[in-house]
Amino acid sequence: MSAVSGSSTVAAERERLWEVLSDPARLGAALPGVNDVSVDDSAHFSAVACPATALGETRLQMEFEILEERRGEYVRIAGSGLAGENRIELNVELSLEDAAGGGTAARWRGDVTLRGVLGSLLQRGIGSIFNEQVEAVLAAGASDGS
Amino acid sequence: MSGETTYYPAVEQNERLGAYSGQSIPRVEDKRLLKGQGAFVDDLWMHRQGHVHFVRSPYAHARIVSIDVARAEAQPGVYATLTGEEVGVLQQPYFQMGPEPGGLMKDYCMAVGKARYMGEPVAAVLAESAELARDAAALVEVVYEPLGVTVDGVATIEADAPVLHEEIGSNVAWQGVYDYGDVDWALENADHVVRIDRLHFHRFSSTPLETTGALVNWDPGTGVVEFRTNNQMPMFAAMFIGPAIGIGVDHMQFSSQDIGGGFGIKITSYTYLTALALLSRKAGRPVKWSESRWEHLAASAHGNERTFLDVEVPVMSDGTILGFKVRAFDDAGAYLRYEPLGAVIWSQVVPGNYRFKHVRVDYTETLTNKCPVGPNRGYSRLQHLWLIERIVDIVAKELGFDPVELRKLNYIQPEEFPYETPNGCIYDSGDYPAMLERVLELIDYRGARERQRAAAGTGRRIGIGIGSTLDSGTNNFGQSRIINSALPFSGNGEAAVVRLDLYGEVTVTIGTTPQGQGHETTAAQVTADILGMSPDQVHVVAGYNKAANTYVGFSGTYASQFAVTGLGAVMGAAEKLRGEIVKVGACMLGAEESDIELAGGFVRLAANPEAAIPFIGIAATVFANVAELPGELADSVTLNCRHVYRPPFTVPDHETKRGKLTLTYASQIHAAVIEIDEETGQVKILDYAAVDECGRKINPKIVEGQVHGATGHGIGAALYETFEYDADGQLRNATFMDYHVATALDVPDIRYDDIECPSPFTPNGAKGMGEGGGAPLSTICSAIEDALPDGAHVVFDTHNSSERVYDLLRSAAAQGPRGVEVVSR
Amino acid sequence: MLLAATDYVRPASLQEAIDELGSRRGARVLAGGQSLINVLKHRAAAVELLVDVSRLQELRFIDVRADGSARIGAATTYGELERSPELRASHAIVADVAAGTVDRQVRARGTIGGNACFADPASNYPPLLVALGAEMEVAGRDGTRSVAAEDFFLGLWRTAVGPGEVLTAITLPALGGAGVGYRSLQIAADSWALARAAAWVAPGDPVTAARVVLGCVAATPVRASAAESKLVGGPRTAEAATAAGALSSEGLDPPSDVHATGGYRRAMAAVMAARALRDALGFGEEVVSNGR
Amino acid sequence: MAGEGGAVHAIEVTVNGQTHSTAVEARRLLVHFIRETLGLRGTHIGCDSGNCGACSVICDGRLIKSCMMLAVAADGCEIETIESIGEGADGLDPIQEAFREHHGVQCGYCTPGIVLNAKTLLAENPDPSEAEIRRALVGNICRCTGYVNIVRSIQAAAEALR
Repeated sequence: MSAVSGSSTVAAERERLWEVLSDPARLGAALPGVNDVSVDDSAHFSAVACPATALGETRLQMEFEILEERRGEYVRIAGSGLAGENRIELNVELSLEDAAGGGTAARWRGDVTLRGVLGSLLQRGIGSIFNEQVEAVLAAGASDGS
Repeated sequence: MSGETTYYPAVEQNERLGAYSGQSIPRVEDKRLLKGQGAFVDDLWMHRQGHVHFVRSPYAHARIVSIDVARAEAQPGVYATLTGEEVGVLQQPYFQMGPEPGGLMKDYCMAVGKARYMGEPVAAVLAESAELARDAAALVEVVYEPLGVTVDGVATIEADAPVLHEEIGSNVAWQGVYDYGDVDWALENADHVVRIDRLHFHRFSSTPLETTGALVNWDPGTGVVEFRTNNQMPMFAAMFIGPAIGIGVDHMQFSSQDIGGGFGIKITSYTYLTALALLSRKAGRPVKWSESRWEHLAASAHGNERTFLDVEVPVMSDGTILGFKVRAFDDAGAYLRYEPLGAVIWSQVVPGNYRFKHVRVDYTETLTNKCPVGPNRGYSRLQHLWLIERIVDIVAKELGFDPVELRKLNYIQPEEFPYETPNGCIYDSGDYPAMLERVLELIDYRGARERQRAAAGTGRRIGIGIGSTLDSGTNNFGQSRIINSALPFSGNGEAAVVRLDLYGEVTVTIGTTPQGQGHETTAAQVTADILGMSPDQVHVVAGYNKAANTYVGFSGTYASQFAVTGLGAVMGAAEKLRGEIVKVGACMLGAEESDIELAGGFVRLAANPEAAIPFIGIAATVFANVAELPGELADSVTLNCRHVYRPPFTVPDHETKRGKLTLTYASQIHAAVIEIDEETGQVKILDYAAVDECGRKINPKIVEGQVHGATGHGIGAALYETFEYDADGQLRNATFMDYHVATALDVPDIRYDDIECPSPFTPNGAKGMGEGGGAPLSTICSAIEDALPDGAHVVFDTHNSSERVYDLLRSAAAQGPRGVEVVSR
Repeated sequence: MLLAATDYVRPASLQEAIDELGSRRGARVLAGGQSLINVLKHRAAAVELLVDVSRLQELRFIDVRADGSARIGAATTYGELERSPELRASHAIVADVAAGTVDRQVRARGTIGGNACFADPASNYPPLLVALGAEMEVAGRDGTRSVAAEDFFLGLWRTAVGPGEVLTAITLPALGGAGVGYRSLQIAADSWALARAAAWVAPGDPVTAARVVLGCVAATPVRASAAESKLVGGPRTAEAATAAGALSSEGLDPPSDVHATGGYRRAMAAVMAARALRDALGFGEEVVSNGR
Repeated sequence: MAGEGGAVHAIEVTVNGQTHSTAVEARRLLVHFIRETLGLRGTHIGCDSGNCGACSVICDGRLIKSCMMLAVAADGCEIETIESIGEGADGLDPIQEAFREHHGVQCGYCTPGIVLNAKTLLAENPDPSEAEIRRALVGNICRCTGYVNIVRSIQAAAEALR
């Protein structure tokens, strides 16, 4: 398990970003390299995402659950799924605040677990990949519908 | 020799050895290996073969809710699949060697119902090519329900730890107390008692460069299952596979030619062989499997990990160490594949090289969600020998004894051999003080001490370490009864056939499975000496073949014994053939048998070498012109002579845990000079030496090569190689990128010398060797300890990464607990 | 280990390579393949189309100019760097790092551009390129742009080379009397690095400018600005180097892996930085490592 | 062209002096091409991460690991494998002879890669020091010999070849 945390500021207003983050359909669509989103209900959705790096794309077949939310300021999401024969599990809690100079400041912390041989292979990098994906989601969320 | 005691029936030394035995002749095997003409298992193929890919559990512990192979099977080129659910029907659980509680375990060739370690096979896919099998395997849908994970070999026995095997009810596989002498008396009467909190022997493997593999064909017409595989103990594998899937040993064929290293790790591949047999039967095809390196690292076998707690050592004021008391926890991983034999094997060397009289080991074998262990070079003894060497070094440091003098004082002395240990084992011969002297010369001990003083204040700390070890060989399988009195095993043996072929060729077959030890060469050397010919005239058939060669139940290559059991069998068979040749030759020359000698491939009259018959003449007569011989003589020779070498063992005693557990005791003493960078903790080996004693050597160069190799493994393990699991049971060194195998830059040149103390118990004076006893683990720890500043924590682990050494260096300044205390009277 | 299905093309020119890279989202550059093939074997990532640039002569050159700067084609192998007398004269440290990279087999195929684009935190070149102030040339459909090494490394396996682009060349500014040092602490003699530090110190006493760059402590190379400020304006002494080195790990929170905790990495980053700085200022000492 | 396993490409590659014109899947590694397509089984596989060097072959005069190169990328290359070393079925060249003489072989699995390593090393540096030999061997893992006799064999071969 790798513990991760990070923060970033996006240009979108908090309310608008929140709408994306709390809507499974729009959140799913904001995942990096997403191919296929299906929404089960207001708290559950699944997606096939293919985050890309210089070395190619890694196909993740994921199911997500929005576990907890406080409108406009906080959301906690759990995800689990497959990367080939490997299993991935993640938990992330995200807090939003109005940024000083406009836009939204997001802070997150969570953990990610990769089980199988990729867990060994990616042990030095899984944390940073995770952070980059959260940033990518926030960026995509911020530009969603704009 | 001491007194009148005789421990074994007298053994006659074979006087004919000498012309070639003892010479470092180049190996017969090398030509084909150097030219890439070896036949390793992955080099073999069969018509219509399919390729296997195993689907493996990413979880260390999980219930398997369902496995859906429909999508995989629908792929073009996929022949068949096999799931754990099917295995649960097709296979009976394997025979267990341990008694209850561990003996209750239900172990199968794939995960049935639940997966218990990361990498455990849960399904298999057979396809036209390896690529397609892997592609399809990714489509097998497995639903898991993750369970709690236990990875600490000691804490796993706590009540709150998740239980791996419900049928056992706890994670304790075996427990027993070995109590020799009177350690309580010793602790009460000693001048000092040294207490060490915890020592940990880490998990690693010798990782043969060739991974496990097999080509298996279940022939539907004959019902014979053919295993072409690099398993290194086929008859042991047969014993497990046969009852599990209902085939007779007579219907199992095993063969191998060249094996790319084994080191014990390839003994327990029988689980994979079982799965492959089932898959072959289901698909009606030969099936081929070559393990990938990550599969090998995660799911073949690991060496035993052992934790020693509450070590108490009674010491007299003159430095005499009376013995010790310890609680040992051996972590077997998820299944007992060769275990719990490790729980007794260590007791072949209860006092190590020392005259310890009072030893109590409270031994617990435990189960965790990690890869099952298997015998690994130095199996179960190297853990115990490391403990003993740690004890000696820590006693020296804590009580202010010179580590060299303390060893000399406590070593078993040369005049004490044969030496009976507290548990009734007989050390055959040795001279440890002389070996220690020699190894210290090789590293220039005095010079090294001067360098150590000169290095003070330079940021480099120099340490000098010593490791004394034993390589007990030719084990008595009766020791398994100390673990489980119901087991029907005892003794040991090996079989060989030496025969004369039609045109006078001498052919040797043996039941062993060589993996680089040069059996073809040394068997030719002893045969040549006995039959009076040159080794290149002797054809030793390469590799193992159950149908074509001879074998016994103990056949295989493991546990430092070939020079005794394998060559013992070859020598016996060669002597029988010699007797027949002499008999026929005497008849044909019209002479008495006592007038005959064998030389240069001829039978001749000793008094008149001109009167000679070449071996072809003998063979052609017996095989093709037999009417020329008197009927009585013709009926009494076959020129096809089998011999089984049987060491003179009796059954050890289950109650007292005493007995003669091994026949020979080779030894090695190592010394190293290391340098530690104070700022980083990085260790550099400046000088390394090994002195070896293994009785009479048949081929000294091969012996030296074995010492080099074992030293390389030990140095690798001491500094670099470790299997580390996280709390979730994920192996974090699942590739050679993170399991750093020692390279040519990591193993230094090794100064080598030897002494020779022939074994009185073997027909050639040789002792089994090759495992090496893990001497570098002790030596490197000893050297690190020697380099640490006063007040530092004791070196407590066999594996010492730069960071661990860095922490040890800094522990002195922290003035925290040191992991050791001394109580003096 | 077997790769998943993929496709392959070996373009005859840089322009063709750029066209191929732009043709599919899943296209990636294949250079020496000494990291990428491993990733594909373990199926850690998939590539739809491998665009093999390893034989493009446009990407294989070492051009040391009269001013002492060196422009190196991205597909130049470690072996070619190691054996180049010109590079050894202009930037010996780059040739030395090439000579010490992994093993002969990898040096025969692996490329400096591939190493930079792999952008692994443990890789040897990224911190060195940042310390040397290298400029990275990136070509794409819209032409070629130049990116400072410091801005090139964006994250794990992520660089300024965008989709459809390729790294074509790396320019090393002339050293011009600057001192350089590069130190790594590795597992055994030759495995993973736990901490790396590269140092560049401009000529002149007191020190006028310095770059201290750490590797293995974050997803990208890290400039140790506290160490640099401590150094600038100070004397060129071993003591100054040591003192600055000690400051270099300030504010770092390196990740842990099976080989070392973050805390140890952090401490070692400072040790390596101090040593690299001492080397750069001419007070180097021997490296403790078997066989080196 | 695209089959089940992805695209197939025509290649022409010379192995041990013989030119093969054939088609390979893009995903096929050179080592599998050598072992399975050409049946040259002296090139071995010991790991899946490019660490062990058992698959080392000579490509256009340089030692490479054939598990880290695609077969399709070897198009137009000249490859030498262990089968090309030493004359005929039985001949040993001086390097192989030195390994036999100095017990530089145990199980033999790493041996072909190490012999090819020594061959290219001695071609580049006929008089290597022990340190240079060890440095050159770092990409070839041997689990049997502790490298001691491998180093000695290469030293002896260097002497024999000088």
